[in-house]
Amino acid sequence: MALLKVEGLGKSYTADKKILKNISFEIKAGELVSIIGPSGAGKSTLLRCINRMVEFNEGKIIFNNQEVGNLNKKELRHLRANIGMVFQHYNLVPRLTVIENVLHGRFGYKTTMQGLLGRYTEKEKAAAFHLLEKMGIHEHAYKRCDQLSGGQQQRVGICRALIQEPKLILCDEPIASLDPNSSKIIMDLLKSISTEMGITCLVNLHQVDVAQYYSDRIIGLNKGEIVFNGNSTELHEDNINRIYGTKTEDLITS
Amino acid sequence: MALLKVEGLGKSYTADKKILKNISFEIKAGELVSIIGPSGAGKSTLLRCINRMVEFNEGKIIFNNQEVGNLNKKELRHLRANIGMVFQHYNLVPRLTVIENVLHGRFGYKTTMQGLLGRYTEKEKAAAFHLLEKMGIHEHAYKRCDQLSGGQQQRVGICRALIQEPKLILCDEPIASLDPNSSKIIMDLLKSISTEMGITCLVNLHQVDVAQYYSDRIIGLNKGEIVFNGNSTELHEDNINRIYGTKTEDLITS
Amino acid sequence: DDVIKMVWYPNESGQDMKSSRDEIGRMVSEATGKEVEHQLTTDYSIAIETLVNNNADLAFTGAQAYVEANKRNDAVRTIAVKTGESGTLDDAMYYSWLAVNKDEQDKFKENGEFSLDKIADTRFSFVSNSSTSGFKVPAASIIDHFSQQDEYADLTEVDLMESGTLFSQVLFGNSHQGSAVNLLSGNADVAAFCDTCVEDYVELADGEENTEGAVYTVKEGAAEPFNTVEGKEFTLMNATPVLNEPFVVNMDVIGQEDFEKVQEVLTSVEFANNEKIFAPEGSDQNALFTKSGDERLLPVEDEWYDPIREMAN
Amino acid sequence: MNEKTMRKSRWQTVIFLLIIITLTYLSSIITSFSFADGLATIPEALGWMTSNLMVTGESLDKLPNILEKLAETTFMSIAATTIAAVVSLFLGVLGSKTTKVNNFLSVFARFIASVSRNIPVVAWSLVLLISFGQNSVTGFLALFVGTVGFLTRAFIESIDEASQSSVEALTATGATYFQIVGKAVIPQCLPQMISWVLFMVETNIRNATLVGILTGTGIGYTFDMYYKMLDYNAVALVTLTIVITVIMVDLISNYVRKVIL
Amino acid sequence: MEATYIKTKKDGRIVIKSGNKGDRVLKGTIVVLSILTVISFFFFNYAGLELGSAIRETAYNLKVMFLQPALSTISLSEAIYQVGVTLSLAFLATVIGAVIAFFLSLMAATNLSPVWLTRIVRVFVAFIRAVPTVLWVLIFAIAAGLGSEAAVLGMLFHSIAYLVKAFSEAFEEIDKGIIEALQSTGAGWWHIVKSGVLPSTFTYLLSWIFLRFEINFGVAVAMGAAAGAGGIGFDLFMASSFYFDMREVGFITYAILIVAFLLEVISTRMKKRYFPASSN
Ligand SMILES: Nc1ncnc2c1ncn2[C@@H]1O[C@H](COP(=O)(O)OP(=O)(O)OP(=O)(O)O)[C@@H](O)[C@H]1O
Ligand SMILES: Nc1ncnc2c1ncn2[C@@H]1O[C@H](COP(=O)(O)OP(=O)(O)OP(=O)(O)O)[C@@H](O)[C@H]1O
Ligand SMILES: [Mg+2]
Ligand SMILES: [Mg+2]
Repeated sequence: MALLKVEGLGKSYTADKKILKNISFEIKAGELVSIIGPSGAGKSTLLRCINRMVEFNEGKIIFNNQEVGNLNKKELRHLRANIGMVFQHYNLVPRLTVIENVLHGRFGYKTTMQGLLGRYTEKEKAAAFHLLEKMGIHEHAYKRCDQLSGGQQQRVGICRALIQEPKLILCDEPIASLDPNSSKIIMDLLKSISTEMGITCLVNLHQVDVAQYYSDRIIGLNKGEIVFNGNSTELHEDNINRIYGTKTEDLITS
Repeated sequence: MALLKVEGLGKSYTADKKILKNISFEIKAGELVSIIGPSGAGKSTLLRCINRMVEFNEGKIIFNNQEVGNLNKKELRHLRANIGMVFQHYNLVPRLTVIENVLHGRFGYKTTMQGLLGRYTEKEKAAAFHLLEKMGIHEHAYKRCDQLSGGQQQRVGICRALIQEPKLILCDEPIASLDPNSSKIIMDLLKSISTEMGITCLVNLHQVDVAQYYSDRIIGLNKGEIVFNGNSTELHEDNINRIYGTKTEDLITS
Repeated sequence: DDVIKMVWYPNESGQDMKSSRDEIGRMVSEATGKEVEHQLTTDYSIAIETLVNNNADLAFTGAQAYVEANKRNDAVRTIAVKTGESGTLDDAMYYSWLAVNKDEQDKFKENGEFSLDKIADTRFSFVSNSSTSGFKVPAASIIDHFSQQDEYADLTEVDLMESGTLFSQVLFGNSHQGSAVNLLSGNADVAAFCDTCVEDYVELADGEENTEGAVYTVKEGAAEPFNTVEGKEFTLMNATPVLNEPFVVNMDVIGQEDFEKVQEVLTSVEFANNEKIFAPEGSDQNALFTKSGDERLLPVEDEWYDPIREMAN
Repeated sequence: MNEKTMRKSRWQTVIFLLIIITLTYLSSIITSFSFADGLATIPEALGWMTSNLMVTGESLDKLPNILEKLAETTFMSIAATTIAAVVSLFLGVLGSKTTKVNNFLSVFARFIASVSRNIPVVAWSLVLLISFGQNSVTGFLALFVGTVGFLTRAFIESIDEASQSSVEALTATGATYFQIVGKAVIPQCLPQMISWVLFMVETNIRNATLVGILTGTGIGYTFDMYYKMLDYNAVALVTLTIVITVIMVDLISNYVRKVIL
Repeated sequence: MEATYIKTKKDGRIVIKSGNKGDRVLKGTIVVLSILTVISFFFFNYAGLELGSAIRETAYNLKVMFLQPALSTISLSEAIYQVGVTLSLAFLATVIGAVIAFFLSLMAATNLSPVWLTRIVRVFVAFIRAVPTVLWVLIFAIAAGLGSEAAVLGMLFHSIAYLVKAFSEAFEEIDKGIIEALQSTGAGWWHIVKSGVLPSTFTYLLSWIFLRFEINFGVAVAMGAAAGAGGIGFDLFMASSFYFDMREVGFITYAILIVAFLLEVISTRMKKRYFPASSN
């Protein structure tokens, strides 16, 4: 049974231009799937439709047997609590400590009052520390986020997503702002999240080689349409050209 | 004859800690030399001593047969006009156009009045355009700098340094804020500047692989001391460990 | 409620009047058995509106302010007024002066007599546009005089407040002393102010008090702001009697019972003999009033102020 | 940082809040202020406003005169702000960390700014009024002084914030001090500065009411005149014209700000 | 190829300015302001102005004020107490204003509230700002009677309006991503305000509050006196308008200056120490 099922998804911000056209795919639990495609192809939009950060116009998204499009406000919060999200620019609250930022991931499970008072259970705090340790940044737990390097901040972002205990993590270009070194660390972490923790990861990427190396499956998007959907080993130069409409060399750098 | 000669250079910001200790090296005209070393090793400080953005305490720096330490105010301006500088964060004036930013490189040759009135000769303007074209960003000449991507901004920074008609360009981590793609473009440009235009480049770098790939020679700095100075082909794992005090794998990624 | 709120105008709000204020408060408090709360403000309109809008019981106002307040709320009524030296209401008045510098007085004369015609196009200093003797009274006589000429037929009070209509420049001294200093320091050619307000600083040099042509000199060693104009002399071109300022109450707030009690104490002999309120003549003590004869407070009815009321219209 | 210091910062927040609450309490005691009483009067205040502060046909007769004074005030505010901006530009450049010539001048500039900002405009008006008399120049000077204080501080902050990196870059090209200030610092901070200047024009028109009352000039004088005559209809009209002017200036400056920033 | 991107003027000189709208509006604004400034000097009413003597007199008065300060009508302890009253008035108006402004500005920030609500709040606030403070004080003095309520409420209105503008602009500058990230965890609106908006803008809010406190102190000097709440402004007014006692005016000015300086020092210290903009 698929964890996530997208059927005939269509989205347009303005009446005159369709950003996503008839997108359909399925993702099984525990898979790491990459979405690649040129800038403006609609990768971010697609990701955001899944947790309804963006409202879509056509089609259906079924996550965990729930139809995403029909949820009311409360159910939507619940859905989002079940889906973690990781951003290119980490989107942490810079003035707060690492541990506080991680704990923000628990908001989806809290009433307004609990959240306002900053009441986290000891169990939650311990879990947060455990995650930080797993990501190798527990020693920075009490530092302010803006004192961390990019790669460290992204790991905090991942912790924040993981503490939600999500079934799915959406990553919108998680390594685009990172140096190669940190990129590797982050991708390795995402990989282990999907294989070891069994959490599904859907990752937008710009680097074809990274996508090929890490993903189980790759979805290629061009102008809002899926032009490739298959195992990463099946992605060859002609497919890449279909996706990007250019030659590969220009895109990959050492 | 060496273009730049550093002899027994010592520098401390505070009385209790020496940042640079007895640094000596020579650089020939047209070389591309990288300085590598861990954070806080003193790379930036060393670079800044050369054009006296930072005053040094001990030793001598001889640039183009002039002793840098003894210059008066006017001579110092002249020295700086002869040495271009490129920064990690580009340090452009964000609200001005690309072409204006490039032309700022001519201030060293102008009287205060000429500079204030913004009097640039037609020749200078034409030269600026020529450089922008060479860097492939002439189509953005009239755009505001803050509308450009990081890589493009760094190319403007390089143009600003080049229009000084310098004998030496100092680059302080020119690619640390850039994505791999843009990094490659910038490093290729620096390489061609040194080989084709014969301008000496002294570059601070964090990435050992990049340094090895591009430089003629590498200077390794650790805690303010030179621990390696040789051809990039001579840089092996043991040297790298001496420089960084860690194993290489962690540092180099695909 | 059991508090009597008494509003004081800026003129009486200074520290030098504090002992008088406190004494009046004490006496009213004893008579009524209620606490008296003094309210001081630097803003004239706020003072009036406080009384009019039932936020105060008692006030000591100018005649003009009383008329305004009574017009806006007829619960505002007079309770007592200070008499003249005679101890009756007959001379319960002071004077609004129009003065010019002595050296320049001839410019304002026609055939040896002072003429209001001559003040057109001069620099004129009032006290403030809310002052009875420093604005309302002189303005009324000026308008009265000029509106008979075609050129100035529609002259209004507002015109007098603005430079360039009747006067080449209009100044406001913001106090009687200020207005007088405007004249003496040469910033104004003609000034309006009242006699009692400057009596500490000037003395009669020639002529009869409060009459046209009387000359006054600034005393040697006069206090600020007169210290810069010591020895200067000015001549009255006009002196108009103005009815004394009343104590007033808001009947809706104070109530008939307290009204009577307060009136009794204000008009009592002890009140008139209290040196903290009526300073004996010649003493250097500051008080609300000075006593040179049989001055005291007497009850007064609203109609007594009709002359002022008529003048305003 | 460890857990202890984090706890400490929690405590700091609590203590900070406690201090604020205590100070609020003390303040209300000193001034015998009761917030509840205050709140209770708001309906009455609105009632009074609607019954008294109404523009009537009669008061409209006064409009030409009011507009003339308003124009005087607007011009006065603009002139005071613009000239103050020029002075503040110099003080700002001297006072900023990145562009200071030396420490003495920097402290001096900041000191001037602080003094002129902190002496209340009331005090300035009164002092100036005594010597300059009732005319536009008095109002102009009173506004000018306060504006210099405020703008200098704002300019110093803009310069500090914006220009560190480009100053460094231009120094490295061998540019002179004036070239750096004129070609890197000012172009970079100019939009921010103009934005502050526009803000001050608006503020000054509003302040001109107070200054006008104190110095007897411009719309403030007109306001005060009708106000003291208890002619609230005219007061309402004056206020309305001020409101419209301020909102217009605000709209214009918002537009300009949007385009230039 | 060559020269296609180069713009030249008619005389063949190469253009280096972008000449975009922002630049033109900027230049236009400066030109218009300068012209208006020049014009305004013709509009001024110079009645009774004698520059020479005026400057001399001002200098003299300033000298008396600042070099011979003295108290005559009030005692030192009274002066200190009155400064305390003024400070308290300013403090109350600022604190209450800040609290109310915080909630209103959440409603006025376009990234936190629906557009219609932000419009309503903004128009309301713009109106309040434009009405002179004296008038607010008068209105409340009439409604509440003379006293601190009138003074504080009168000042409160402006404080709120000023802070709402400042706060909502600060909120709008928050990185959109932070809000998005919190939304995506399933956080509710109040969670986002408390954990995303407030920590990110706290120092700015605080700076604005401090700035407003300084302004309110100045306003309280004038308004406390008018509203019958007393304070040092009352003595200042009396000293200058009724007694013309420049020495006392000087002393009071010193008192005000010292307090204002202290406020400034305390606020910068506190900001640096407890609420650093960047980490240390
Ligand atoms: N909020 C929005 N309103 C209108 N159009 C939008 C909005 N967000 C994105 N778009 C448009 O939708 C298209 C797809 O954008 P999207 O951000 O999904 O692309 P992407 O594949 O993520 O590109 P990139 O690699 O640059 O992030 C673009 O043309 C973009 O301009
Ligand atoms: N202006 C300064 N005043 C005092 N100490 C300084 C100053 N600038 C740098 N330092 C100190 O000098 C040392 C070397 O700094 P430098 O910036 O030269 O190192 P770096 O090798 O460039 O490091 P990075 O790779 O992080 O840029 C550091 O310990 C730093 O704290
Ligand atoms: Mg995207
Ligand atoms: Mg460095």
